[in-house]
Amino acid sequence: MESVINNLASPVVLAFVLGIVAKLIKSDLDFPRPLYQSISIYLLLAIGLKGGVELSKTPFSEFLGPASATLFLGVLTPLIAFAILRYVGKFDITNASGIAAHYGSVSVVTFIAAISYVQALGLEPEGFLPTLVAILEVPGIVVALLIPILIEKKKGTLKKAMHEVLTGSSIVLLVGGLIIGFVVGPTKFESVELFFVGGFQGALFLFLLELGMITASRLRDLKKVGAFLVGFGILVPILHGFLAVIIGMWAGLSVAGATVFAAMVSSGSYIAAPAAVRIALPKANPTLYLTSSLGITFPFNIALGIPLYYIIANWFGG
Amino acid sequence: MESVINNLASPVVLAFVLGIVAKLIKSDLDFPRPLYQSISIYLLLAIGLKGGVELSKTPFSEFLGPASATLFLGVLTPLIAFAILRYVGKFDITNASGIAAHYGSVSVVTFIAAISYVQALGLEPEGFLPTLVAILEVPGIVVALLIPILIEKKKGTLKKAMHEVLTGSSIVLLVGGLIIGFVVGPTKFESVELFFVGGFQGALFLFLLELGMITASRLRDLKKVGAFLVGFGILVPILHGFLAVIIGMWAGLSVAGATVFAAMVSSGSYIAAPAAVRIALPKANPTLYLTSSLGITFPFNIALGIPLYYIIANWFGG
Amino acid sequence: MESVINNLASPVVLAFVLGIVAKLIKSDLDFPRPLYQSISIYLLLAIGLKGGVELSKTPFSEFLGPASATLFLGVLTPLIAFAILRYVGKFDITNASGIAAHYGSVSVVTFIAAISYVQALGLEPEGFLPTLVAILEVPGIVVALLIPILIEKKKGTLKKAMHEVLTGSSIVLLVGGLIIGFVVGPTKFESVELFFVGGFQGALFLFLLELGMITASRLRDLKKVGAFLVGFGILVPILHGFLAVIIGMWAGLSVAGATVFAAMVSSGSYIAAPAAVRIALPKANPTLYLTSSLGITFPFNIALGIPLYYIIANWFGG
Amino acid sequence: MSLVNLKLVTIVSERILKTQMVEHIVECGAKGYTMLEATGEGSRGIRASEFEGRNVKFEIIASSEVAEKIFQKIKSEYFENYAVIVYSQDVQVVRGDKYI
Amino acid sequence: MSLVNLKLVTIVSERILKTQMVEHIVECGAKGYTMLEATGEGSRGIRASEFEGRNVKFEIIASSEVAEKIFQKIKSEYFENYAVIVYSQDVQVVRGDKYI
Amino acid sequence: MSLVNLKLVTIVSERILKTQMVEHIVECGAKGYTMLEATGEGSRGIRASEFEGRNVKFEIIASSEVAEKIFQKIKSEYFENYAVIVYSQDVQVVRGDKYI
Ligand SMILES: Nc1ncnc2c1ncn2[C@@H]1O[C@H](COP(=O)(O)O)[C@@H](O)[C@H]1O
Ligand SMILES: Nc1ncnc2c1ncn2[C@@H]1O[C@H](COP(=O)(O)O)[C@@H](O)[C@H]1O
Ligand SMILES: Nc1ncnc2c1ncn2[C@@H]1O[C@H](COP(=O)(O)O)[C@@H](O)[C@H]1O
Ligand code: NA
Ligand code: NA
Ligand code: NA
Repeated sequence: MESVINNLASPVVLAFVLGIVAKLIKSDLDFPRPLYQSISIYLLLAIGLKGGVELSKTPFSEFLGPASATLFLGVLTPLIAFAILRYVGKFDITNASGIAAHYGSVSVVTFIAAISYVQALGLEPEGFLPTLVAILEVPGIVVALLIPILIEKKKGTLKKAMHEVLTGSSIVLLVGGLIIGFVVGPTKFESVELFFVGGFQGALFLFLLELGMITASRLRDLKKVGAFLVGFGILVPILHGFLAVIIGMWAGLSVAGATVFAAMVSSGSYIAAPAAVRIALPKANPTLYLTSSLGITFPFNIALGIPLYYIIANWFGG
Repeated sequence: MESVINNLASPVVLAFVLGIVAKLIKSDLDFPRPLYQSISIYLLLAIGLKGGVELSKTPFSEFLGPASATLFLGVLTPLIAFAILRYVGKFDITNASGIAAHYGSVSVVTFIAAISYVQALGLEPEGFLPTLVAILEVPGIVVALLIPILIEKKKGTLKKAMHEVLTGSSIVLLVGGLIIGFVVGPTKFESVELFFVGGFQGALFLFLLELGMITASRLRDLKKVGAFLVGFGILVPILHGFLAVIIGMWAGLSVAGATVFAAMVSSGSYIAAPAAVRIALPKANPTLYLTSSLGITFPFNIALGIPLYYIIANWFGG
Repeated sequence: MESVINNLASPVVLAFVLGIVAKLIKSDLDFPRPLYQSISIYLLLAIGLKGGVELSKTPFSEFLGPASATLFLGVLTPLIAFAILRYVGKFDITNASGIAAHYGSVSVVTFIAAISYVQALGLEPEGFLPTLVAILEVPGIVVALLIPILIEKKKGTLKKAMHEVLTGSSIVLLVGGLIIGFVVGPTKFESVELFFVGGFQGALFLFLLELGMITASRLRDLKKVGAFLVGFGILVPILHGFLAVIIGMWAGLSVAGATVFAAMVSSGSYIAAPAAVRIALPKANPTLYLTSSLGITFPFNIALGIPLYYIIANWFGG
Repeated sequence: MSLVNLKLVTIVSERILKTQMVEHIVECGAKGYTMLEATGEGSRGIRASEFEGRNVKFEIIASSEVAEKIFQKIKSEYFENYAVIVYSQDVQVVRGDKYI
Repeated sequence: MSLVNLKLVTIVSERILKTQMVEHIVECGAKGYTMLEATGEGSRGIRASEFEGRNVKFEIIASSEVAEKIFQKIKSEYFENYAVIVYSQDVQVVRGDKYI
Repeated sequence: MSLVNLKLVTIVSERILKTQMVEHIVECGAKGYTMLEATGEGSRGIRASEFEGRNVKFEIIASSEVAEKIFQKIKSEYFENYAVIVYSQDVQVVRGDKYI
């Protein structure tokens, strides 16, 4: 319980709350879009670089298990999400696939928040975790977009959507950062370390402030999406997070690593997936998938999910 | 005298001068607006956070006196300014109130410059001063906007203007930062300290460069506003600063604290007040209130006012 | 040879490569323009400030030789470039002058990359080098723009173009930074040092990522400009760099200083010069001068030129 | 292709009026609007909203009745005290019935 | 001055369609286009592309034939699933033969 | 409402010409202008001013006489060497006498 409160009172989580409050009181506070984009670029590069440097110190054998676990869950989670949405929630195929694509992919900010969370507890998660983020970003989207094509036997715009995901700015920055970090290694990385590591939490603070404002505008759509999707947006992450803890620890992750891993796997993408779904499944309703992944699952994970996964991880491996 | 020169040669003041020079030689140097907005957001959050952290270490009793002094001066200064403008300067009620609102409120950048100034002298002003900025921001505007309503018995748009001030981005960021800083306290603040404290002076450097450019365009309007307002923009701050030193020291502030306090009280707002006045008193002439607060009082305070208040404070309490 | 590889694997050079790759795979990665502008402002101020602080520690006598060498090369290199373009490449007078103006001036980013390069080798180049950048920026452009006026005896728009160069934002920021740094000196500079020195390499990383993307779009124009200009864009920098090493060392520069000096002199401007040429010689074809200076010479210098000048400098003075 | 004749109403105003303008546009019955950031100069020189981001430009596709209402509204509310410019043009709109 | 009567075609679309729109415009025979960033509201509320930068507005000076082709293209490709608004105006263009 | 028939002159030019354009517009007798940032493609491909921020778009409400003067000015000064596009439309302006 204390760790939950600990998480709630961290600067970055409070920044998120401030963003929500600002919109609720109808403040004219407004982030210039270029600032939002610049911080995104910075954060993605920073975790890529940091992850690459760490990866350069990791023996391949240590990395193989978690990487396979990531791929496996990247395929499994969108299928679970689709099944629940289609057969329990009675969504049509298009919307069920569209939402499932988001839950198959990953929210980078949730990942970062989880990293910060366990670090604040004095733990050090595995350095290669950002690599897993990159691995997790794509397969979930592909699997979910394939579903309507397989079921309805339609030739879709899957290829276009795949290009969108693979060359999307978030993958390019994350993977580009990873490779650069891997190539330069710890010593040469020092020249940019102050910028990319020292400034990280502060940039994240600003980013969550903005995300809080965006989330607040999503909250207005909550009644539009219905009670089922609200429940879905909370329970499915818990389910996925639970699976991720078990599989992650089985693959060799530490308690801290499994906590972060669960946060990643349970999170819903809201940058890569929306763009891909908008192109491949234009008939899917953006209000449904954005509200559930950004308006429900994201704040749930930031405030309660991450500490919960930590408790679960402790329970299994503490 | 030495301290005056000391202030004039600090990096941030020279940045302000560079901004003015750039416009005078008609350079095409131009800050992208999003950069200006981003730095504003950063500076307001940073002083809020820092102030909140300090406040969390301050006993309430120590804070009560200065807070009351701030409120008192927040009500008094716009009345003084109004009386001088109306009865000496012969301005009409609308313009006198509009300008008075600016001098009742506070310029955050003047405040920051004053903090930097006393710190450069090796002094440490009270940590709760940013809280006083937040307290000072609002009442002066309210009082000044009430004047025409009371005198002319008109139902104004005061309420709209109040919402504008209270939910304005500067108050939200400042107060939001204060609360977050207060809640997280010194230890948890460390994660974002490098970003918000270490980068502060550099960001201020950029901000003053931009403000120098804006001020230069205001300088062109000097002849439009007339000699009376130029004198007003220099003498009234000195008067208010003098009052603030006396009342501030009487309320328990140190020499450094009283210097900063005088800079705050004497300064004219140019972010919150213009927006509020534009809405509540649309007939008031923006050239008058912007030129006096931004074109006259602001550069006066930055270059000469702050050292002067320091001299006065030393004189009383040194 | 090792130093070449060393340069290629530095974070900033890899950022440049990532930018090129991002565009080649048609990623939608896109820097918001205000970020690009903000980083430019930051980098120019930062090198100005740093240079000014260093200059304040340099005896005038030490500085006189290199400064004269810079002026001399600023006049000589555009004449060499013009002669080769006009008489070997058979370009018309307008285009030959337009391109020559670029090679007479200097690329600030190439300069920065060279500084980083020698520092990564553990060397410390002379602190006054940024002053030389400011000196080098202008004369080359003037000389080149004078050529068509003298040959064709036309009254040109030289004056307008000069105003454009001298009050252009890059000169204002660089020279403004230099003066401020010189006036405040090392002690007062400390307040903004973390921001302008500590963050420098990281900001440069982002800048080169963006420049990589811009360069990639230039690469498409390579066939438009023809084989001669491609050869010109590689061989003339080598020639200029060779001259610069000899003259620079003769004027008293260290091996590290001569390497950086050669990188400066050999580089082609792509901020100040294009603007000036566009105004003074509107008939000159932008594709020619932008592609050669930005698409050919810049990446050549970043990847191979700088290590080459280092080898040459070692050869003469090691 | 069948095009519908409608009005394109353009409003340029101080940024400080942005939220209110959106409300007015919707109240007057417009089905939507497009908004752009702009700067500009007119009879009154520098704007108070300079710090707040200068001007906003609204473009509204609407019927003549809605256009007329928007004119009236803005004339009565803002013309005295604020910098606002409003004009109207004829346009041919694809799928124009959406905007009536 | 001799002005040429041409069409000014305006398209406002979700930003996600930006690259495709440029391709269509060029394919249809337009000699150029001007693009601006915009926001807006319409029948469908918030855009999926909100994170990606909202709307883009294209302005194309072209002959009526090219204008007609652009209408057809956009109607057939996007009207069903995406937020797109298209309209046309008469304009008098200086040096107008450049754009035919 | 009484609307005044005026011309809306639109100019899209390289950003490098921005200051000069403003001067020309005012010299020709316009009472104001609105300016927007734009990008675009035309006959000449990439702009030299790409680093400087691409294109600017001016919109000027003015009488036909002023419009004609603006056309002449721009034609004589820029058409040969720079990327500039200029066109004119009829508009109905509220409070239109302000702009004559
Ligand atoms: N003649 C004009 N043509 C185009 N836009 C104008 C004109 N006059 C004013 N504007 C725009 O309207 C705003 C307010 O103008 P004003 O109310 O005349 O100060 C200016 O900032 C311009 O953006
Ligand atoms: N009546 C209108 N007038 C001007 N722009 C509109 C109008 N309706 C829609 N738009 C623009 O078209 C975009 C998509 O609208 P819609 O497809 O109706 O959701 C909006 O974001 C606006 O930018
Ligand atoms: N047909 C067109 N329609 C709209 N804008 C155009 C057109 N042609 C050119 N432009 C604009 O004018 C600028 C210069 O065009 P150009 O002089 O043809 O290279 C381009 O960057 C566009 O913004
Ligand atoms: Na997931
Ligand atoms: Na005050
Ligand atoms: Na050179």
